[in-house]
Amino acid sequence: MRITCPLCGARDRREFYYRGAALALERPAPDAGEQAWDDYLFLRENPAGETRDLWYHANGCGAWLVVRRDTRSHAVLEVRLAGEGAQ
Amino acid sequence: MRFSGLRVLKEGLTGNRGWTAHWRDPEPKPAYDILIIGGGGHGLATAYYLAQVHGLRNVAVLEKGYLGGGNIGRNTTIVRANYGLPGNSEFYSHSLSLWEGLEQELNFNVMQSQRGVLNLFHSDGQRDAYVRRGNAMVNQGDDAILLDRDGLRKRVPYLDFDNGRFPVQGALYHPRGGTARHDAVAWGFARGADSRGIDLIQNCEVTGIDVANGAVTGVQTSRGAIRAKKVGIVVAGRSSQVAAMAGMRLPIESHVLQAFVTEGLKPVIDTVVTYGMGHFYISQSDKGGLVFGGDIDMYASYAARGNLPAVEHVMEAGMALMPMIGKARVLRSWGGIMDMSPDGSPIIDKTGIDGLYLNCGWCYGGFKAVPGSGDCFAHLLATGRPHPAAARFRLDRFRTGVGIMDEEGTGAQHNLH
Amino acid sequence: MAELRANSPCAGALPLVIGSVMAREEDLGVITALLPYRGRETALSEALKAAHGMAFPAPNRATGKVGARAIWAGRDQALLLGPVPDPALCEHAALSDQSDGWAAVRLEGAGAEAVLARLVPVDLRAQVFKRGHTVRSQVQHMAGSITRVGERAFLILVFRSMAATLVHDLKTAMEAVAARG
Amino acid sequence: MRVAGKGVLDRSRSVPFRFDGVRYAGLEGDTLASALLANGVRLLGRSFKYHRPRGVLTAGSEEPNALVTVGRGGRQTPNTRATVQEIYEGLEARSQNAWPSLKYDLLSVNTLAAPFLGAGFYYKTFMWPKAFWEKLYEPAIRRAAGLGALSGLPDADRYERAYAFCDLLVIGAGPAGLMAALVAGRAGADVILADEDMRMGGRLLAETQQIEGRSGQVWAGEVLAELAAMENVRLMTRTTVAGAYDQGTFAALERVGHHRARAEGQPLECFWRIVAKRSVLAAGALERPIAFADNDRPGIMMAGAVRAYLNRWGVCPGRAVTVFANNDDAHRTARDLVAAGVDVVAVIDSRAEAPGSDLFEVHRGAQVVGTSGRLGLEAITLRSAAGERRVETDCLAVSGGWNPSVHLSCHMNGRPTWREDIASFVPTPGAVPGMMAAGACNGAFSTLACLREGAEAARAALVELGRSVPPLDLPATEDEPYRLTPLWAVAGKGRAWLDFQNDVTVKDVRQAVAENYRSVEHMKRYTTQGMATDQGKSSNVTALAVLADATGRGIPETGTTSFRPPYSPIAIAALGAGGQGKGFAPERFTTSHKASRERGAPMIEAGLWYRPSTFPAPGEKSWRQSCDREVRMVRAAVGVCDVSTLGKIDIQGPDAGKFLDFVYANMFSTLKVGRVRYGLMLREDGTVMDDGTTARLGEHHFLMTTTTAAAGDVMRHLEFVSQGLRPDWDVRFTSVTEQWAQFAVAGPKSRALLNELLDAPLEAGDWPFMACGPVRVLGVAGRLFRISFSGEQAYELAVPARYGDSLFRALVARAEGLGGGAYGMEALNVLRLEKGFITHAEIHGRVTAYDIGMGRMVSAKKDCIGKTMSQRPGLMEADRERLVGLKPVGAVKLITSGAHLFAKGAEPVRENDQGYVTSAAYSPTVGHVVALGFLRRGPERLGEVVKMVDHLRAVETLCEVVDPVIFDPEGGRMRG
Repeated sequence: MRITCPLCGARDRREFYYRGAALALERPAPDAGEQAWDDYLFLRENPAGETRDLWYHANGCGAWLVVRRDTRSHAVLEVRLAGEGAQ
Repeated sequence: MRFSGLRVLKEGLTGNRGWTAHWRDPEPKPAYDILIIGGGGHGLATAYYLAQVHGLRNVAVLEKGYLGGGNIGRNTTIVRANYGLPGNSEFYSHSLSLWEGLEQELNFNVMQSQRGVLNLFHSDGQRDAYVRRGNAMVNQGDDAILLDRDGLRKRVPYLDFDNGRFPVQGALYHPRGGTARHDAVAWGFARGADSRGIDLIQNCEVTGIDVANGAVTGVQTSRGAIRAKKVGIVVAGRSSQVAAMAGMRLPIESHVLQAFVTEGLKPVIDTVVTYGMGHFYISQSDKGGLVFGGDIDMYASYAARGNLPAVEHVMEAGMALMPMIGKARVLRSWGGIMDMSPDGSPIIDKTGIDGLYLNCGWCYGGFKAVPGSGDCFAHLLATGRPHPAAARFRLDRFRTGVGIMDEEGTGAQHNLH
Repeated sequence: MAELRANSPCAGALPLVIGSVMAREEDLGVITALLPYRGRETALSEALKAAHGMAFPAPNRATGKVGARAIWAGRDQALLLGPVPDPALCEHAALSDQSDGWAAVRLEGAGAEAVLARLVPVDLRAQVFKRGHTVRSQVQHMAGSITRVGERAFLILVFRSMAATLVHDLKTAMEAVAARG
Repeated sequence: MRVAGKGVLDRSRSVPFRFDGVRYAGLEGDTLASALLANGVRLLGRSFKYHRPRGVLTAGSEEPNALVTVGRGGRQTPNTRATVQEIYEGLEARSQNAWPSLKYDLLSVNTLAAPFLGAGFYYKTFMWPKAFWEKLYEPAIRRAAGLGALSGLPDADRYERAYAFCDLLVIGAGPAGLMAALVAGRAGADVILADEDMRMGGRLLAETQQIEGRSGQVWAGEVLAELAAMENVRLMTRTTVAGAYDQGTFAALERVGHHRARAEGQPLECFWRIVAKRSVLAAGALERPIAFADNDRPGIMMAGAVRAYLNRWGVCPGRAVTVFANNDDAHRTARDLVAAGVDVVAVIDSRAEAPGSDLFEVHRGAQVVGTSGRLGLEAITLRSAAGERRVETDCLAVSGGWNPSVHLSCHMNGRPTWREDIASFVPTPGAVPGMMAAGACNGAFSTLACLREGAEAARAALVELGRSVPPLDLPATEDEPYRLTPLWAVAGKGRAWLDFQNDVTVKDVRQAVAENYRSVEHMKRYTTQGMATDQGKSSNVTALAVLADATGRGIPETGTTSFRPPYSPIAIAALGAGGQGKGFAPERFTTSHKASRERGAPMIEAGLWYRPSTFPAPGEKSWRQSCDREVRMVRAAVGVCDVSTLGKIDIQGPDAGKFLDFVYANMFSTLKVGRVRYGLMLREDGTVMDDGTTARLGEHHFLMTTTTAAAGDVMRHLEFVSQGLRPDWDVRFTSVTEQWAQFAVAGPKSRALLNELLDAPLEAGDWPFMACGPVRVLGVAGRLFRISFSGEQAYELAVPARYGDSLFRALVARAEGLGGGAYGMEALNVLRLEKGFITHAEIHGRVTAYDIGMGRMVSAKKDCIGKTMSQRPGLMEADRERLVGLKPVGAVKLITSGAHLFAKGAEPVRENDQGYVTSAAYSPTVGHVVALGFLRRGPERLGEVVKMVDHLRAVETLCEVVDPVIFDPEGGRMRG
C-alpha cells in the first residue's frame, strides 16, 4: 500500500503511523456534553467504502495527513495535510 | 446420524453410500421467535445453545454466504483463558470450560488440543505484568505457571534465547490453552443446531432491520422479509454496517488481521508460542503446517487482505524468535476483518431498540470465545438478562467509564488493542 | 582540570570498504534545526540567503554546497549543516542545535544505489533521485535522511544512538551487493 | 532417457549429483526432475495421506508430487520441487514422507484403509475415550502427516530484502512477456521483466513452433539479447512474482543461490518489493489432468510436460508413450515424440471429432479407464467403441486442457471470469488496478496471439503513462486455434485422483456434496482439495467442475475459492530477512555505554535502549548486593546515573506556554524562566499517558522531558495536537533527546561533586530545588537542572552528546573520590520506590490522575487534553483501585510485583480481589521491602493490614497499607 504524502510524494505504507477516523480533528468543547464526547472518542461510522482517516508520516516528514480512502479496495482518493483546510 | 468409529467402519465397508447431510438447507419461514444475523462461529454457537440450553426451536440463522465463512474460517485457531481483568477473566474461563468436552457434546471432532500456550517475557517489567495476569487466572480458578529461562528452555529449546534482539527471560505458561480445528467448530455447532430444529439459511443477506415504535419487528433479506420477535446481530467485522440498518453507530472500527500457514512439515512445534515483543504467535496444525500471525495491519479495512509491511514484520519476528523456522515456506496468507473496540474487549448486550441484541467487538480474539459467546448471547436472547459470565460486556461502558477492560492499557484508540 | 574529549557517533566502526562501495563518517560541523514560525517561511529564506548564501530548501531538496548546506528535514523543518547560525534567523524560526544529535555517513561508490535499494523504501536511482535531492524516509527500521551529494555519493543521517545499527545494516547490505559481483 | 539431438542444454557438461544417496549424472541446465527422468528414475515421492508412489507430473513450479528435501543441517530445505531445483555438482536430494524407504513405505498400508479414510473421516471419530485424542490419536496423525522435515537448527543461510521501482513490470518471459518487454523497452520505458525460470522464454523453450523461420528458442534468445542491452530494462530470472498488493506493489522472490554450491556471503534468496506504475501479467497457463481410475502412478504426466522434457531437456520419460487428451494441443506431444524417434503407442482422444494422424494411431471418442504398475506405470485400460482392452505403455501423457494462470489477477479480491469456449477461467480486466493480462494467462494460446497480446498490453500501458510507442510488426508464427471438448472425470469405478498430493478423489468431492458441503469453500475445507503445497494449481478447476456436476450447478455459478498470495511458497527466512539475531529492531546506545560495560555493568533493554542494571563492585555475588550498595551510596554520598534515554523535546514559539497548558493536566504558562515543573500528561480518554519535568529556558522556550518508554508517543501526540487540533497556534518543537547526554548526580555530596567540574562553582544558596539554567562544565557549555528522582539533593547535568562518554567517566571518577560512584536501574528503582515516585509500572495505561492521587493536578482553570473524559462517573468512583504504599508486617517479609491484594481473612479468588502490587523492592534504607500497588479505596485504608497473594511464586504476605512516600516524607533532603 502506498500513500502520496503532499510533501514527500508516494511512499510505502511502512513509513506511516495510523491513528483512525479523521473525526479526531473535530474535538468537542469541554462542555459539549456526554453524547458529543462519546461520538468523538468511541463511536465510529466505520464505513465499508469511502472514509477519511488520519495518518502520521512518522518515518518521513512528520506531517499528520487526512487521507480519503476506500476501505473495500484500499484505493487512496485524496491526501491533505491535517490543519490545512482538511476538515 | 450419530458419528462414531463404528459408523466410519460400517460406511467404509458399504462404499460410503450412507452418509447424509450434516445440515438441511431450509427455505426461510415468514416468521421466527428469534433471528440470528450471522452464520459464523458465534452465530452458530448461539443457535446451538438456544436450542440445547433454552429449548428454543423457532430460531433461524441468516448467513449471507456459506456457514462458517467469517473469521472462524480464517483464524489461527488458538484457544486460551489467560486474561487478567475482571470481566474477561470470568468470561474466557467459562468459554474454556465449554471447549473441554465439546467433541463429545457435539458428537463432532473439533480436534481441540490442549497443547499449552506460552507468553514469553523479556524484562522484569513484562514478567511482573504477566505475573499479575497469571495470578488473576489462578484467582479465577484457571491454570497459570511462571516459567523461568531454564524451565522454558526445556519446553521450547529451539527459541533463540541468547542472540535475540530481546532475549527471552521466561514465560507465563497456560497448560489448558491450545488449538482446535477452526472449520470443524463451525460445522459441529451448525450440525448440532440443525439437528435440534434450528433453520440455518445460507446465501441470505440481511439488507434491512425493521423497527416499529422502538422495537424490532423483523428483517429484510435478499430472500425476502422475515418477521421476528427478537434479532441478534453477531457479524464481527460487519457489525457497523448491520447496526447502521437499525440506525445505530457502534464503538467499533474494522481492521484487517493477516495470518499465515506454511507447507506441511513433520512435527516440530508442539505448543503455542506468543512473542510479545514481536507481536508474533505460532503453532503447528495436525496437517503439519505452521500456523502463525502477528499484529493487525493497523488501518481500517474491509478488504479481508493486507499488505507487505505487516507480513514482513511478522516474518522478522519469527526469525528473531525461532530462526529454525527459516526454511519453512509460507504457503498461503489471508486476512480477516476484525471488529476492534475502544478497550479491546467485546460487547454482548441489549441495544436501545427493544428486541435487538448485539454481540461484537471481539477484535482478533474471537475464536476461543465461540462457545462462551454463543452460550452467553443465547442466555441474553432467551432470558433478556445478561449471563453472569458476560455481565460486564456492556455497550455503554465507554460513555460511563464504568468497567472498562483495557488489557493492553493502550487507551481509547480502536486499532491499538 | 581535565578537558572533555569529543567522540563521534561512528568512531571506530567506520570507514568501511566492501566491493565497490565505501562508507565513512562525515563531520558536518554545526547542525541546526530551523523551524520557521507561522507565515515566516519567506522571511526566513531571505535571512538564510543573506546570512549563509542559500535559500530555505523546498520539500525533498537540499540547497547550498559542501560546507554550508540546508537540507529539507520534514514539515516546516530544515537542517542547516556547517555554519554557526546567524542570530538574525531566530526572529523567523525556532532554532535548535543538533550538532550532536545525528550520525552522519557518506556512502559512495558504483554499488551505493544497490546498497540503499536494500534499506530504503524509496526510488533513489540517479534518473529520479538527482544531486541536490533529499528524502526523509527510513533506513531499514530507522527514521533517517538521505541526500544525494554526488554522482555516486549519498549523505545518510540517523539518530546518533543508532549509529551502530546503521553501520551494521550498511555493512550487511554492502556485503550482499559485493557477493553478487 | 536422453533423446539424441533434442534439448537446448549443454551436452558437453556432465554434472554429478545424489538422490537418496545414489550418485547420478545430469547435464548443466537440468532440473533434478529432468536429470532423474534422464536416468530412468520415475518414483520420486509419496503422497500425503495414502503414501501412494508418485513421480513427476509437471515441468514447473506447480508440481504436486515430486517433492524432495535438499541439503543438511541448518541448510536442510524440505518440500523442494524437483521440477524447479537445478542440479549442480554436490547437490544432495532426498525423498521424504516415506519410511523405511521410498520403495517400501510402511504407511502405504493407508491406501488399503482408504475406504475408512474418506473425506472428513477424522471429524467423525477419535472422540472416545475423551483422553485418547491428545494422548494417542492426535500424535499418531501428526507423525503421519506433514511432508518434509525442518532440521530444528537455526537457518544457516543468508537472505536479503530489497526494493525496486519501474514504469512497467512484465510478469513472465514467455512469448507474450518477451513481446511486452520489447515494445516497452524500445519505447524507452523503465521496465522490469521477471520470470520464475532459470532461463527466459517460457513455452518457447518447450515447443517446436517456428517464429520468423527460426526456432522459438533462437527467437527468444535474440529478443533477450536486445533487452539485455537496454539500460532501461532489468531482467530478473529465477524471480517469481508472488503477490499483487495495493498501489502497484508486488512481492517477488529471487532464488539467488539455490542452483549452485553455497558461495561465501552470497544471499540464498532475495525478497523484492517491486513498485510498478503498470504491469503486464504474462504468466502463461498450467495444464490440467483428467480424473480417471488410478491416474496417479509414476509415469503418468502432463502432455505439455512430456513435450517440455523432450524439447527443452532432451529427455523422454518413457519408451512407449501414450497420450490421453480432450484437445488438439496434446497431439503435438505425439508429433514431437515421433519426430524425435520415440515410440508413440497411440493418442486416445475423448472427442469423436478429434483430428487423425498418419504418424500415429488415434482412438477417437475413447478414454483411459484404469492403469496398472506398482511403483510406476506399466499398462493402461483403454475403453473405446471396440470395448475395453489393456495397452502396455510406461508413460501416459495426459491433457485435460489448459488453465490460464489467473492467480495474481485475483490477489486483490478479484474473481476470474469463466470462458465457455476454452472451458477455463481468465483474469477479469481491472481486477488489479494497472494490470493487463496477455497471452496464455489471458486465454490466448497460439504463439501469434501471445505475441500480439503482449505487444498490445505494453502499448496500452505506455499510452496510459503518456508515452508514445513506435509501431512494431509482429513476427510471423503459428496461429492454430485451440480446440477442446471438456472432459473432467472419466466415469467408472476405482479411485480417480484430483488433488494428487492431498489424495483427494472424485469420490471425496461427491461425498462432501452428499453431506451438504456444497459450497466450493465447504468442499475445499472438508476434503482438503487444493490445500497442499501446490494450492491446487493443476487440480482446483477440475475439482470444482466435478463439484458443479455433483450439485447440478454450472461452473461459473459454483465459482472458485480465493486465490491468495504467495503464488508459490516463500521461505520465512526470505520474507523476514535480517530479522535473525539483533536485526529485528535497532539498538540504541547511550554515550556512557562503553564506560558502563568496562565497569562490568550488565545491560538491560529499556525499549530500544540498553541501560546498566548495576555496577558490580569486586566481590559482589548478586545484583542485590550491588543494588543495596548503590542505594546506600546515593543516600550517604553521591551517585551518578545516565538519564539520557529520557525523551527531551525542545518547544519554542509565542504560543508555547498556552500549548503546554493544553497538553499537560497542570499549568505551565505561569512557570518562571529558569524553573522546572513536574507535569502530568493525559490521553483524551482521561487516563494518564506520561509524566516528566518541563523546564522554562526562556520566555518562549521550554524543554520537555518524557519517560524513556513514551518519548516517541509523546512527540507524535504533540505533533497531532499542534498540526491537527491547534494549527493556529504558533509553536514549534523538535526532539533533542539525541543532542544531549544527561546525567543524574544525586546525594548529599552532589553539589560537591559538581563543583569539581563546573567552571563556576555553585554556592549553597543558588540553584534551589527545581531551578535550571546554563552552566559551563570543564569548559563546555551545558545545562543544569535541580531535579530529583531519588529524593536526595540532586541535579541533572546535560552536555552535548559528543562529550557524554568523557563527562560520565569524569563524574564517576570524582564521585568515587567522594565515596560515591555510578548507579544503575535497579538502584534507581529502589530510590524512587522509597520516595513513592511512579513509573510506567504504575501509569500502565489504565489509571487516572485520581487513581494515582494526583486528581488535584488536573487544573480547574483551563481545558486540557483528557480533562473532560477524566470526569466520567466510572473514573471518579471512590471504589476504584488507587495508589498506596505497602510494607510487610507479618512473618513473611516478601512483597512481589504482580501479586494480588485481598482483605486479611478473604479467600484469594476473583470475587474478593481488591488490587495488586505494581512495584516492589528491598530498601536498604528502611530495612524492609517497600512496594507500590493499587487497592480499592486505597488512600482511605492507610494503616489497614491486607493480604498479598502471589500464587505463581507461592508467596502470601500480610502488608500494611501505608503512604506511598516511605522515606523523608517532608522532602527536606531533596530541597535542602
